Amino acid sequence: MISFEALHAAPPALTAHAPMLLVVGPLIAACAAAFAPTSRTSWMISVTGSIFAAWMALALLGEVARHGAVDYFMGGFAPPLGIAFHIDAAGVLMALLISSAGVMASLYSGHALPAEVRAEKHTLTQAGFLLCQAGLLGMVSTGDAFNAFVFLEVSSIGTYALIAIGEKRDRRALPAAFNYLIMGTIGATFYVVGVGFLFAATGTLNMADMGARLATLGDSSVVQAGFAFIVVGLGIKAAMFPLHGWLPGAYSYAPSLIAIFLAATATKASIYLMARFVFDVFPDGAAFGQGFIAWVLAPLAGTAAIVCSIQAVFEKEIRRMLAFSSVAQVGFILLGLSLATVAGASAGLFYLAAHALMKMTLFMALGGLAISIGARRLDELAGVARDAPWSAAAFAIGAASLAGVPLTLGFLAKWRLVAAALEAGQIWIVAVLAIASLLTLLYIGRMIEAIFFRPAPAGAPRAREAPVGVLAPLWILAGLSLWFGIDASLPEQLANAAGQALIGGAP
Amino acid sequence: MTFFLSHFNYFAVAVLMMAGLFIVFSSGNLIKRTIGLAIFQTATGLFYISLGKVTGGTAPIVVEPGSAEARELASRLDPAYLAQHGVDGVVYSNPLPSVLILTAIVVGVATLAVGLAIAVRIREAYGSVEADEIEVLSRVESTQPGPRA
Amino acid sequence: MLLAAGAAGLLAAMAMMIVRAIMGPSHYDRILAVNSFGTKTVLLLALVGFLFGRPAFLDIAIVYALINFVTTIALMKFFRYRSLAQPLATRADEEARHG
Amino acid sequence: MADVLAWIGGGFVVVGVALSVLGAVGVLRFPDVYTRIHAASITDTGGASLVLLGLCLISGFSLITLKLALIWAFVMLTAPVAANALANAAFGSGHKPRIGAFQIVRTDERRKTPRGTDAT
Amino acid sequence: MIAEPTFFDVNLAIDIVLLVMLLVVAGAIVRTRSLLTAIILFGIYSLVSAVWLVVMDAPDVAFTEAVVGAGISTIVLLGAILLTRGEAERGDWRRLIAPALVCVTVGGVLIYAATGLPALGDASSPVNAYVGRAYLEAAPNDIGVPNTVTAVLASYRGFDTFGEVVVIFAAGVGVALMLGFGPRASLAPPPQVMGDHHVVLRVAAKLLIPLIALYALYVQFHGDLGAGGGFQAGVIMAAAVILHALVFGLRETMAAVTPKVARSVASLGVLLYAGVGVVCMMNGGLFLDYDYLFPPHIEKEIPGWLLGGPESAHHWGQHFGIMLIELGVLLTVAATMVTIFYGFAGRSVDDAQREAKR
Repeated sequence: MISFEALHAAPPALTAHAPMLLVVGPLIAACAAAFAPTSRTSWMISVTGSIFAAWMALALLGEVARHGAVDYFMGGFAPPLGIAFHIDAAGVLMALLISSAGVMASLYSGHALPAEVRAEKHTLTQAGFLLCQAGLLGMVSTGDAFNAFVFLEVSSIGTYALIAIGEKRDRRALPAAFNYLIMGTIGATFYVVGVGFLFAATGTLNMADMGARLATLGDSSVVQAGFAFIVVGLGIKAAMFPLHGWLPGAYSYAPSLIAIFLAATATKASIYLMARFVFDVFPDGAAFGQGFIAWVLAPLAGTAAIVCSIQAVFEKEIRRMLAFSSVAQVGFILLGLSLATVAGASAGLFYLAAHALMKMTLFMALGGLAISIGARRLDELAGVARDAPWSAAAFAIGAASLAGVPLTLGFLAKWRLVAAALEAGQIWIVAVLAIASLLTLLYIGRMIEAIFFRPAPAGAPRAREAPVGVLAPLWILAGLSLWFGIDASLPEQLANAAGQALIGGAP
Repeated sequence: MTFFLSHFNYFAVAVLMMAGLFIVFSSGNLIKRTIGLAIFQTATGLFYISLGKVTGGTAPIVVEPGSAEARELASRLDPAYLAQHGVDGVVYSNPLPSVLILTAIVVGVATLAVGLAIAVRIREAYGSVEADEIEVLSRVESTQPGPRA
Repeated sequence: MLLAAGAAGLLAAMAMMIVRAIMGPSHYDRILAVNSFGTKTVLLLALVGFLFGRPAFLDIAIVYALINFVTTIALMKFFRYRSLAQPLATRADEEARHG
Repeated sequence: MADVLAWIGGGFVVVGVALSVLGAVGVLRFPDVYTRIHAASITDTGGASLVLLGLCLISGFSLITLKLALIWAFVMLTAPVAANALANAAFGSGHKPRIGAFQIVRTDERRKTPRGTDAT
Repeated sequence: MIAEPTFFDVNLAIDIVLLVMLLVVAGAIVRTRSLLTAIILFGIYSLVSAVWLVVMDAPDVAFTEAVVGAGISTIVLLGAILLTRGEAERGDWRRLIAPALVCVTVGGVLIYAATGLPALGDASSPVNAYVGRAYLEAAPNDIGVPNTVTAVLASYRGFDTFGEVVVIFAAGVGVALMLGFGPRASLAPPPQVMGDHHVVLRVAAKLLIPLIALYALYVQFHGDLGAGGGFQAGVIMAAAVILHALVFGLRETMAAVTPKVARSVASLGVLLYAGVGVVCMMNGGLFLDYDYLFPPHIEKEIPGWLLGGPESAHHWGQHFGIMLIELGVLLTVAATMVTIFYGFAGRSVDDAQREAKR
């Protein structure tokens, strides 16, 4: 056991304001990055801002371990009048995840950005990246339903343009970004409409207050509609199965910096927000909520896990493969959450963190390979392991983890899901997991076969090994995958506490 | 009929949202889609503001209590109603929806601007802003070999 | 009472403008309609302020009058210049072109 | 006294609105864009002047009067300018008037440009 | 007027007539294929909804809708169709079935929910009886500005507004990333324009531009007392710049306010807003708690005549805080709107080809 109670990562003066600094820090850095005279300076600002956010998240971890949950009243006004940040164990897990993903991605961007984005756009790209990061951090830490919308939009509006600048490599980034903008905006607006209905029913916007008042109100058409709009709206942002149409394009054609960061965090923040609504805000006993989880959410998640894995198997472009795989893995996470038990929620959140780690590894390794060769399709990557062994090896570790090979983090994550499903007596979930894992093995196998065992086509340009600036964060990630696969006490402890906090047991 | 009149706002909002969504989903033209999106978002604003209206209320800009304006506003209302719902002798509508929708309008115009900017770039890259034509061009591209094949 | 009648009349006039804006037939008709609609909106806003006992909202009417002007210029430039960036021609420009 | 002024003001408002409505009918019924511009711009400025004058009378003299005067100034500045710009743009782009001195086009030519021609 | 809603209640009658107008205009936008018509109708839609907002006692929102919907949105849309194409293609009716089904489903859920909502204007509905009323009761004492909307916007929910400023800033970053670089459109007057010399417009614009800027400042500083505030003022300020560009040409405007300056001012605004929050934090309060804007020993030194006498002493922090953050909003919004306008107006259709050749 690691004792987080003893963790005092920051001086008390900063720790007291950590929930706010977590979000405001990257925002200030974003403005500074937009000012920056050179691309190099803006990169340094970006790394600093991300590290600052991660530092604050660590400081929060200690606070949450000591006090259970941290509340921070913006402007000194207590809810329901003011906006409060509310961070519990689950929130701190998400904040740590997003901010450390931000650190890795920003470290990586130092070498990757010049290869992918025109030089005069670097400062603004870093600014947009930091805005996106701050928005996601705000989304997971705010305790106010409308404030969550504002941060959802902060992150989204930054993201749209960042995806679109992938046009330099592939013009399909533009329609992909536009499509995401349309779907994302509809999702966000649905969320606002849903919040409006809950606001109409309760008269408050604070999520805890809303939950308390809803519990006494009981069922009504207004609450049901609010629930439906919130779940569909956040479902679009989270790429929940039938609403995932925007994701493959957005992940495939974005610059790799953005793809890495989005794949690790963007859908996760929306899933977490949705989980908070489902478990914390909506009354536990409401029949429509239970029925929804059992008859809509879980089956759709299962379908996603299988159908999108099949799509990934038949896909030719490697980043699209990984994107479809992401939708399938969102299904895994939602399956865990849909058990609505502490074990299920902590397994789901554990999987969420594990998936973030392995998808980051995979996208970063691909990005590293793509710096030297502009490969898109699987067959163009044939035999690159010979030219770029380090990147390829890291890719293999990430892939093994995704496939659930024992001694990797992915294996543990799947194992926990299975255990939670068995405990809840949901045998069909185990079956779905088994089938989907087999399919995952298939497409992972195709990738590994192409990269390691197929000879490079004659006359093809030789790939070059990625620079150290890329390899360092990449191998940190791959190393974490391995280490946690052997000794998972750190993520397990975090996920257990998070599951407790989410389902509403003792914090 | 009373019910219809007193809920007309919400029904109108529902229809406006449907109109906006319909434009987004049915139109192939990217610019028109963003217009549809804007209508959809505006309708959300109308919904919130309808929630915050108070019968006999005035805008939530506080009138000096006891001033001529306050007396004039109070004289229009039933004293019992005023006593129950008034603040310092005047009934105000709810300020909170206004605040929220101010934010939402800003978000709307931000989305509109970014969406149109991307649409313009699409026109420059593909020579078209029709979703169908772009899709055809994209499909051709995904079958073409990349630089290494 | 008179003010309410005035508001009703303005609403009727606005409705007619909407009909013209929808029917067209040319875009100039539509611009004319939207421009005149704007003026009527300004008047209605002023009237409504008095009708509801809060004439302080005249500020909004003023802003409308201003924005209406900017938008009309933008529309005109759209037709005549096909660009928002060029300066409006001056007499000197024109003489240079003809001479 | 104030009451009488308010009634007179109300009268001005109603007359102004009536003018606006007449203009709107004109915009709806007149045959081409130039005549419609006439109908709209003249009644807009006239109607607005009357309505704003009426409101001035109702409000009595205060900051509100100043604001009303400002609105009046803006309307008087922008409406004619806009009408001028619009007519200019329409004429410059080859939109032919249907009635008046410019109708020196042969009937067969006129038939070639049917109602609803879009000059853009 | 209070008990039973009837159509003869002036308020309700205007409300319903305006909503019907909105429905008609929205229907026309659905039907039209000409994008220009759609944009003009969208302008009307904004005008109508702004009047409606005044009728529904939301003058601040009406203000914003007026300057944004009828002003900035229309101009940006015009800029966009200049760079694309004016007509949408006619779709096959069979392809309308699926969208129609989606919309009917959504509309069905909305109407189902609407039947459970409290009647329009219900003063004892949860929305109006709980937090909304609490603001009205608490704001005069906590904040001390007459406009409760400003009090809530800038102080109680000041963090939302901070997020809003960041969203606008993000939009500026996004548009600049998309359109702000690469070769500029040719800015010389086109040769084909005949027969117009716009003396009238130039003189009118010269008169109006300073007036508009002045008015923006009035809206800015009047936001505590009446409708208005930083956002509205920012858009009006941007409208002055845009009017200058429209009449005197983008080149002249860009020489005065360069794109780089505009972008810097935009981030300055956000930094100012965040800075106020951080100063409050450093003086011992929470983020954006303006009561801590001045350390106590400085607050004692402020002369009483500065802000309306000693009785409002405990509101000084709030007053100054709101003033400063509204200034931040003004800077960011005005600069971003100008950036967006530059992005769209400063491009031409040929850019794509030239840029592709680079």
